[in-house]
Amino acid sequence: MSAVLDSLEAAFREGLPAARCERPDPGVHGGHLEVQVAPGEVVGATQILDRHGFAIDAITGWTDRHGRLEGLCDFFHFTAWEHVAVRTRVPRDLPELPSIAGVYAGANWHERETHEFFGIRFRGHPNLTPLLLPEDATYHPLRKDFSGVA
Amino acid sequence: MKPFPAADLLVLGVFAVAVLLTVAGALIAVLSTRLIRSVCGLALTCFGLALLYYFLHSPFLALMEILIYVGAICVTIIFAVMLAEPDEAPAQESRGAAFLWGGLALVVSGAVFWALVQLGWGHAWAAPTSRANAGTVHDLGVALLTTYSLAFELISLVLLAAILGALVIAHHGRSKS
Amino acid sequence: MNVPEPYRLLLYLVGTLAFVGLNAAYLVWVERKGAARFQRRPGPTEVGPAGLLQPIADALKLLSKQVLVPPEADRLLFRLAPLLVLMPALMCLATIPFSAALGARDLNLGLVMVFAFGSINVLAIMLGGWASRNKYSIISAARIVSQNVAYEIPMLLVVITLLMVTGTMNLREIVEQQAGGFWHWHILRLTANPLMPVTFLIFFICLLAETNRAPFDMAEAESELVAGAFTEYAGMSFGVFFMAEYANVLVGCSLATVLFFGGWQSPVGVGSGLLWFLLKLYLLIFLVVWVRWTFPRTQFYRLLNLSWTLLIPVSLGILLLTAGLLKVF
Amino acid sequence: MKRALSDLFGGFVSLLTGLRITLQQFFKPSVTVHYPHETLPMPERFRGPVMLVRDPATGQALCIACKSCEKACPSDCLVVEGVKREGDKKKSVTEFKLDFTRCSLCGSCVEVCPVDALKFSKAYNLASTSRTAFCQIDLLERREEPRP
Amino acid sequence: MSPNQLCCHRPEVYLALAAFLFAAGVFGLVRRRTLIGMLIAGELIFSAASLNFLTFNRFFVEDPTVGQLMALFIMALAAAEVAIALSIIIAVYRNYRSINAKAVSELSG
Amino acid sequence: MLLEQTISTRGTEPAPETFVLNLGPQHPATHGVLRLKLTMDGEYILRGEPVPGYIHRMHEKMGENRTYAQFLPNTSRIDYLAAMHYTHALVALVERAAGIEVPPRAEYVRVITSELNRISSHLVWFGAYLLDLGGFTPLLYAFDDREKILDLLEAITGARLTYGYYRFGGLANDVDAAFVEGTRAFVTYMQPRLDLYRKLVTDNIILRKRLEDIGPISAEMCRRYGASGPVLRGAGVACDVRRTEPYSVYPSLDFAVPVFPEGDCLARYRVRMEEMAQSLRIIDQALTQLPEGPIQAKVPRVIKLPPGEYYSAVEAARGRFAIRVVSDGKDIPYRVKLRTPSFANLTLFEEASQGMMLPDALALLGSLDLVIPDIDR
Repeated sequence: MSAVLDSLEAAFREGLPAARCERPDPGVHGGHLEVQVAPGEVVGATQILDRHGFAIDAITGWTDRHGRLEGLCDFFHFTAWEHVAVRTRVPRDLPELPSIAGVYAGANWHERETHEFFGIRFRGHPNLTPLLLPEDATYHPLRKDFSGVA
Repeated sequence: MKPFPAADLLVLGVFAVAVLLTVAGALIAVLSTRLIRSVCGLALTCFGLALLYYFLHSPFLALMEILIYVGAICVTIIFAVMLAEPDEAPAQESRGAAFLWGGLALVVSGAVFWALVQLGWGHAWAAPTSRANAGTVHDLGVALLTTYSLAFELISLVLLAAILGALVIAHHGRSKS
Repeated sequence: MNVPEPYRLLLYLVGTLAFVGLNAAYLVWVERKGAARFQRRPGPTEVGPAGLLQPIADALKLLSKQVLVPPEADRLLFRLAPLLVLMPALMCLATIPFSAALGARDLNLGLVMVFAFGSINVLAIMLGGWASRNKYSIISAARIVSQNVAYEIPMLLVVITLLMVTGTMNLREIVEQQAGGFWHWHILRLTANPLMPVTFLIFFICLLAETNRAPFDMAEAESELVAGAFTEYAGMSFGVFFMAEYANVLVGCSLATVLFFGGWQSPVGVGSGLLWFLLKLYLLIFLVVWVRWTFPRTQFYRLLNLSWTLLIPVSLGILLLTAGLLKVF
Repeated sequence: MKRALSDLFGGFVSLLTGLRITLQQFFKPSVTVHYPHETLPMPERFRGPVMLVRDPATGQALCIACKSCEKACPSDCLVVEGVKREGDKKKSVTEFKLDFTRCSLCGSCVEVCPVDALKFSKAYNLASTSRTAFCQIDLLERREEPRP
Repeated sequence: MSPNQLCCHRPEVYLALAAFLFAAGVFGLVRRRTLIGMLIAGELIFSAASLNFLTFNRFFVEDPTVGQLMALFIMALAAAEVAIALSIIIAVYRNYRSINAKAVSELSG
Repeated sequence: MLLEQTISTRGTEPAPETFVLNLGPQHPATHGVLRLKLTMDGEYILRGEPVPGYIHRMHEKMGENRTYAQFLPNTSRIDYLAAMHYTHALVALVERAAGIEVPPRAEYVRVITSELNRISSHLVWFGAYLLDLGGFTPLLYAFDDREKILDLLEAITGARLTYGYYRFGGLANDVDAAFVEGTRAFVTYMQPRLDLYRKLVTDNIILRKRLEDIGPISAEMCRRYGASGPVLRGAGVACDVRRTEPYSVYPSLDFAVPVFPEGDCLARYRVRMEEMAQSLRIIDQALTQLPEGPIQAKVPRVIKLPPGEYYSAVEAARGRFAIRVVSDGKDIPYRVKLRTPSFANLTLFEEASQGMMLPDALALLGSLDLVIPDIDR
């Protein structure tokens, strides 16, 4: 079962040596592999996953305790049934990440959602406008310091 | 049987309606700025004409007028209006040119009208002494397949060619875009 | 009858008007009750016994509503279309002989008249759709033209086939030819054409398509075009379109009764009369309702394909076959 | 050609089958409940708007004004106030208001109540012409099941 | 008043009407700027011709089928014409995005 | 995107033949408040862009402001047609994270109710889809059957839609003999009904012609867009969370994952119809195996998860529903992420609908089985 994961980890070691891979306990945490990459390596990491036949599951983010914004992208393999999460951290005052909509078309909406909720800007995104919030929304409700709109 | 009291008047009334429909329809058809209304004018004219044909002892032609002109031709033209453009494009020419063209059209058509009416009214027409048949549908059919069979064939060919041509042109336009 | 012609005509005009009005209203009731039964519901029950007064309540409600004209619409045509839409059905019904004695006008060209005025129907719906200036309405108007043109052809081919068999366009004479038991009805006149039931089937399919009934209700496909050409219509002007649909069904089924099921002739040969006509008519209408509440809607281009690739060739074949058989025998 | 024909025939048969099935249904009895004239009994566990349970002998609410329900409510619909009267061991409730416009009938309040003083009513067709009628439902005053 | 004196039994009335339709058609042909408008005007001219045929057929000929047949042929021609014209209009519109007759004159050059 | 470019590069004047049709937010085919911005050429769709967000309720922020127990009712309201599955995801997550051992009876009842809910959800889809396709009668037959499920569930949960039946470590209350009997009766009743649907609807030539080869969605496309559930299985991928990330007692039950490789609307349709039959099988087995015993484990009064990240997925009626919770050790989650199937499935509409005709695009939209609150959250 974990042949895909092994080969994936090998590919990460080869392609992105800086990436840290970790295997959590799927019985508790639900995931099979966690990959921590630098913001610039996101597209590279995504392409590796794409080559291994992973499907995009979701993209989200949150503010961590150190005030940094974390972007997280979940992937799932249809036949090997493995679940991989790719994470990256960006400083709060310059929340920018490269868009992976070019690799996974489905990332388009997830990135729009993450943008409107957290204010993470995705460079190279074709249409980074609010998806669920009103079209003219300028606030980012899922940031921890958000306290509602009048 | 006692004749209906105002039978003549009634007939006259229906005839007046027919004439009115024809004239009004024609005027709407050529004068309206909205194409869709022009087509409706044409349809009105066709209704009027159908009534007139009835007066001219051609009930089959009257029904055919409605079937073909109103049911097919007008519908097709409206379809074209819908596909092509909602309204007649506003005149790009200057006021003077519009006036000139309008005047010219009026003069030409007025002259034509006047000449034709003179011709029609001035001539001493003679009615025929006898009639070959009653001109029923049956007679029409017989004539179509005997005396006029060649014309019939030709018309069929024209229609076939028209259908094929229309298909080719329309299809060509589609594949190009 | 010793009544002067204009009076007689007027009388029949009023009679037809009442018949069409009553039927259009009560076919709505039949449709609603029928649909309810097919879906195992009771249907309208509240107004009057078995909901029989429901159509009147509906009409009152529609009448009390404001007739709205969208600001972008072509006001004149928008108002004209509902007036125009009931006319063809009335004219067509004037030619239908309900029984040996009952018929507005005994025309030699009755059949042509039905088709001549039947073809105007599409014009009214189209004008209404176009005048609304609503995108759904315009799509619907475009659909209705293609659909009507496509289905007019096989329908006319079928009717011409029948004309060759009957040799007359007088509807009364057509009915009289079918006297003497159901085996004389045109639908079973296999000597003229062994495919007569198929001919009826084609006629029936065309009837559904021409009257915009499900599964061919492309023009008002509610899940696609909201209400199609009638989207912008409110109040009684919508009601008129609604009634016109049923009036057209009435005309279509009457015509089918006359052409295929022997009109007022009784199936056993004796005791012919108006009742038989009405029985056959309403059975056919029930069939139309039944079909509507059984099948999903077809796709628009499948509908056109059905006509161009199946119905027209088959009806043309039947036409030629019938002609050949008539020539041989 | 042969396939097209069998397709055509099979399609026609499928249409007839459909017609047969709907006709069978046509003659079966109707399955709907004719609502204003007939109503169904509400099941035992039906979750209608909450109401207070009262002591059958005294008619007093069992509520001890512990405010667990107020805290448990995810939407802050409940307002409970109580006083401890002299001589009583427990607090007794003086105010119990429900904002039904925010209630989602989740039942957290009923579950959390330590003395089972709250229960679901069986009301399912509450109606009013104004929204305010449901903003401040005084459960202390409402003694009976709300009637439809 | 005898029926023959009623205006609906006088050929001149019909001929004048036909002349009017023809004139209206000519006016429309000259005045209209769009292909569809011109098509409509053309239909009026066709109708004028049919009306004339039927008038003569009714009043002045021995064989009353001739005029009717001619009118039928005209109808068939008109139908063919409209079918062709419609497809040309659509093709033109696809390529030139306009049904303005002027724009089509590019075709000649 | 490509088309947008060709439109914009065509010249300064926009192509007059194309027009924008705003389908919705109120439209019979969107079944909720969803807007489709369709750029059309006649009846052909050049670009169909869904515009969601009209009933966005910010469930994720709500999750960060209330305790786990208080958030539990919210899960029923994300996808109101498959409330059981969504609640199941949250309780499974908390139970795994907190190490709560759920009594087997509770797990079996969860499976039974979940599968009943799946059938009722698919029945709504079936009826609504037929409505999209212009057939009204099957809707009422389906709702008649669904009513029986709702009655069963109402009797044990007290609600007909937003059940809120599962609790951390068990169930709100036990099922009685009447429920077991009723469910058994329902299973025997439902099998011939599915047969009736097959004869009346699935075999119908009009429906087949309407759905065959319409709206093809390949497995590759599903991969790029993260589609799941019947959409994915209709593209030939046997991927079902009940198999891939087993939860509850599904591993001990025998059921098939229906797969149809064609990827068209008919394949998705048949996947759902087949799933109903499989759900009946699961219910039948679970009823036979249903053990006696407690229905609620011992659970602390206030639930606090150890700091860390937790992820739990379930196979909801529309596909893979996953909750990700970041806990900082408090009784309130630090972050809740809801990964909903309708959202991911809708993202592929824009690509899949390109060049389709309007009715086909609506058939495609219906075959995705969208629940709008599930998209908007």
